[in-house]
Amino acid sequence: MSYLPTKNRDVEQRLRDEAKSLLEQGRVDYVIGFEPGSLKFTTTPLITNNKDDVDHLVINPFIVNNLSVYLTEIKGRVGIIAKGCDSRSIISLIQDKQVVREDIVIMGIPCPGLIDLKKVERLVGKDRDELDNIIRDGDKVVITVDGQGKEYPITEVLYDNCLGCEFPTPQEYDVLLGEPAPLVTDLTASRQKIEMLEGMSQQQRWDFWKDEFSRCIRCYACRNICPACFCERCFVEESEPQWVLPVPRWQDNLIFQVVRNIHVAGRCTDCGECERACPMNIPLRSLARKTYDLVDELFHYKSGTDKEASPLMTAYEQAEAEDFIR
Amino acid sequence: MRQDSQWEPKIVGFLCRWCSYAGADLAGTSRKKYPANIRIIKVPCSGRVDPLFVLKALRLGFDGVLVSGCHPGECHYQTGNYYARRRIAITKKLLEYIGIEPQRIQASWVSASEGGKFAQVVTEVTRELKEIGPNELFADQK
Amino acid sequence: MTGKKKISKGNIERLLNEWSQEFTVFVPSQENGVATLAKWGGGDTSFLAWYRNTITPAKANFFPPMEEMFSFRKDREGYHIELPPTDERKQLIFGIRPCDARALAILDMTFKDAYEDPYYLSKRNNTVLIGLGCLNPYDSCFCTSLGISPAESTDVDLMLTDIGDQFLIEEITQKGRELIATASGVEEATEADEGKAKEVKEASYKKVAKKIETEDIKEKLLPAFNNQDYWERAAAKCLSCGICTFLCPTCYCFDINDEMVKNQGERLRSWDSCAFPIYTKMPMENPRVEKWRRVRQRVYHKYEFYPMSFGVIACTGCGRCIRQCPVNWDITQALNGLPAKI
Amino acid sequence: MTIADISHRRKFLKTGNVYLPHTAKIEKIIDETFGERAIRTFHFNFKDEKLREEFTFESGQFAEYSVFGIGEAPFCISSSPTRKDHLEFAVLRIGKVTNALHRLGVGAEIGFRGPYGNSFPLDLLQGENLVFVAGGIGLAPLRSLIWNVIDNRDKYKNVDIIYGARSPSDLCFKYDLDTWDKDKTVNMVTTVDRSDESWTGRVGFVPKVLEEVAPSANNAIAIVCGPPIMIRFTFPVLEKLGFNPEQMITTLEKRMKCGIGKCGRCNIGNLYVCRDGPVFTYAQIKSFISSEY
Repeated sequence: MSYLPTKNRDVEQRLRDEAKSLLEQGRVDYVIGFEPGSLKFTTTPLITNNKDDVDHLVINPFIVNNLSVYLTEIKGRVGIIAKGCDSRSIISLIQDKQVVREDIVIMGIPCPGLIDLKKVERLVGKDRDELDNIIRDGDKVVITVDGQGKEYPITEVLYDNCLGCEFPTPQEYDVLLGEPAPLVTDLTASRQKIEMLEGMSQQQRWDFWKDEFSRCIRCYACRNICPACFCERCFVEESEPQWVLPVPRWQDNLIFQVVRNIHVAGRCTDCGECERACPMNIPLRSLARKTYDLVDELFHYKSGTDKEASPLMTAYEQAEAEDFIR
Repeated sequence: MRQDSQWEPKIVGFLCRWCSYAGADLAGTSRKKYPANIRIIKVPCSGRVDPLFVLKALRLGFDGVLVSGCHPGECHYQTGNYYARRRIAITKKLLEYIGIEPQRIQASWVSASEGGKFAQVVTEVTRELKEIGPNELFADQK
Repeated sequence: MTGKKKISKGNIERLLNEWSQEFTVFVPSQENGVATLAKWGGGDTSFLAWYRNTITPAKANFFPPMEEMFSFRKDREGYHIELPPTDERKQLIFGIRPCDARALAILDMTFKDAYEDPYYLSKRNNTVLIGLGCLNPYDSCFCTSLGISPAESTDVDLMLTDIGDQFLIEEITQKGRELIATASGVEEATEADEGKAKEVKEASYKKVAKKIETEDIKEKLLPAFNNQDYWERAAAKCLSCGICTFLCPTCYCFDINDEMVKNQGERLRSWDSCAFPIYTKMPMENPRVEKWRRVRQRVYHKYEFYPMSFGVIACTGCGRCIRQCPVNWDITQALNGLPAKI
Repeated sequence: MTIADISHRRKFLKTGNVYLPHTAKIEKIIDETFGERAIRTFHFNFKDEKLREEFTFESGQFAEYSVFGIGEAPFCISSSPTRKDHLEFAVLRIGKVTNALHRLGVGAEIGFRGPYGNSFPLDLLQGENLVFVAGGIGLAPLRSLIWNVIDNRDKYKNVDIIYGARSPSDLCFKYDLDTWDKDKTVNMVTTVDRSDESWTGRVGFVPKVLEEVAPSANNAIAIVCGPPIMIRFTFPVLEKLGFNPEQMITTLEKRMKCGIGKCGRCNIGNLYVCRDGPVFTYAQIKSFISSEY
């Protein structure tokens, strides 16, 4: 099942050839990419050193994972497929000296934006496994249900972060697969939830986040899927002193999420994976994107755009945001 | 916001030992009058203050958190206060977005010679916290 | 007459209201965009249309993500321990699926083994389960491979099967029989109703597409235990988060933590996961620090160790771990892909 | 003489909330070793009189000790059931609960629930030669059995104790070592990995010293406890000396939490160390021990 019109199939083939040659020539020990998932409209990360596996590599509108999360874990040289936000996460890891640029071969993919299956389900009123097909073509998408195809504008089904994407073409790559795609964005739609929250009063916002975080079950999917969260032992796993109890109480959940977002400030590239991974449908991106915007607003710093720049929290300007200091 | 008159805000102050802590000392030795609401924790530098300290303090029921360090350029470790400035800026803005009253997180530059300024900062912070009432953010258990 | 009963979907609301006099009734709800079991507020029964299965399993009603074990207070004489007040009011869960109901039976084995777990069992003995057959299993469901039929269950008190605009009611336990005897809006079911129900059950059984061969897997598992290469490959993409274990209806691992402020404190039990590295961390070493050991543990505990201790596979094929996994790690692929016995 | 499978000797407590600790008072604290990872033995007794009389346990069993507000941790009961006046347990200061325990003084109150786990199979050890092999704080669980054996000395044949620690200052229960050394019926061998000027005794790792002492394997049972690294090297030595896996017993240290086979974290293969152990024969855990332990 390919979810792309025929003209994009050759990019997939180029990717497979590229990955195969990397492994055959021994330029990398592992290749990280996407292969078809075990469920409809899903892909799953493929991490392999076996050159025959590369034939499963795919590119389609469902390659959602930020694969750079594996870079801090895999030893040796790695060939990695990177979308726009993924490549910025790689740059951010390079800035943090977690990864050495020479050890990575980046196969960049200009990303036209990915399809959010939750939005498709809300739009069509059916669960994803009840749909026949979803095919994207430029700024339209055709969703087939019970044999009936219906066309929708793509902006109705793209992820919020894709709608607000500033760098769809990878910033850093060794090979670029396919030409930069026409960027379909809608910044207001992308920040719509955040603006709604900013419009609320202080007490309303607090009650909003209190309700959201009372659903959190502390599965840590948001932290473990985030490439910017690469600590050996997270502060919530500290027992001496025990800052935060590993118990899913809303107070501890809230402190965990807020401090995590401060820790990844200047590293988060708004790839939207934290919100997608959350099984309890907590709008984590409304927190992550807000932190991303704050960092941009306060320090004119866009995470993962300059390999040489020192990380946000280890640098300073002589005169910058201090209106709040007495 | 319930406000019985005798309620006094409890403030935790993270004071950098080189400047602000010395400033607080000076305020004491020069008999400067200032409210006794502040509990002082001496830190080696304002850059040592982790956002987790701020949230833990609010979680335990403090009404306000003050982080005070040396003026930019005077830091004993050259850059500690610059890092602190960035960290507190983001912490304060994000906590406002979450729904914590901005007055609960305060920051100030107080040098070792500014005993008066320290007294004035504590007075102002106490007054502001009195206006917005006690911290019941993390109150209910369920 | 067949001795079986039925009730029209229209009367379900009245039935639930009736039951709410005596029980705290839980029904599937889609509050905040997450399908969970929530208290029945007397509202609408629209869940009958969209409900397929909940994100958090029914286990959460008996073994919640967090619960207080006891509280303690310190004074001059020393510590005084107090159990939390138990909710005397009986619980009723309406719409539990056969896979989750079987999972509770599997959990019972551990929570009753050697020492009885008072927290789980007090809730379990205090709850009535009303099963609801699946018409529309997910593509990630594989309950039929574990000997479970999506539309039949013997682990509930009453079993409802959707036969168009009515539900056929099968009384499974005495508790169920008494419950339905006094319920209003219940009619006698006809031969045709029962035939229809049989058809529905067979149709939904066939709809479960995903399969695993448990017999074949049984032989391959032990020899593959030390096959580090296989498990490293299988575990490569896992993120060690807790979704698959927390949302699994047969996972029961928990952590115990204390908290004390001044001289008043409590001991809390909360969900824990073998996927987390610190789960087995000891001060000197951690036997499962490598990710592949942790992924292997989850598979072997369910398909090898639990059968060795209790004689039943600790998995009911509900498919949550496949549906909700952020990297689509599929336990059926790991099991079907086991190398043949060398 | 083989001990087929001693895990079926589960000890059950009467019903009631099995997680509720009894309160107990610390009566005496002995500093076994000092320094960063100090070891202390705590003598304690239940506050509730009736419980003090009724309480029974067997050598090898452990219990969960609570420092209220900090947490709970499992330690073996290191005193012998033959001595009823008080109970003892030894704690190495290494984590959150152990640090809290080390901060407690005499008279402080702790929580105690147990005894849990199976125990050393005394009935099967009778009439046998016993070889105790212990390392560091690993002597604590064996100590309960050693005193139990000495208090019923006639029921057992030879007793060899091979105990070692990293350095002379790391030796625990020195007062017991002296008593056992003077006891004619016990062959006490103490060794240290690294000697210092105050030490005149044997120097060498426990497995090596065991090989030198070379106790005979017929009609003998070896009881081993110590850090995992020592256990891993001791079993092969015992096998070389002719002990078969059924003749080797160990009490394992694994991350335990609930102590009653519910919380899931202390498994070795399908066995839960707290429910099916902590006392195992090497035969039981041999298949999983290499890859899992």
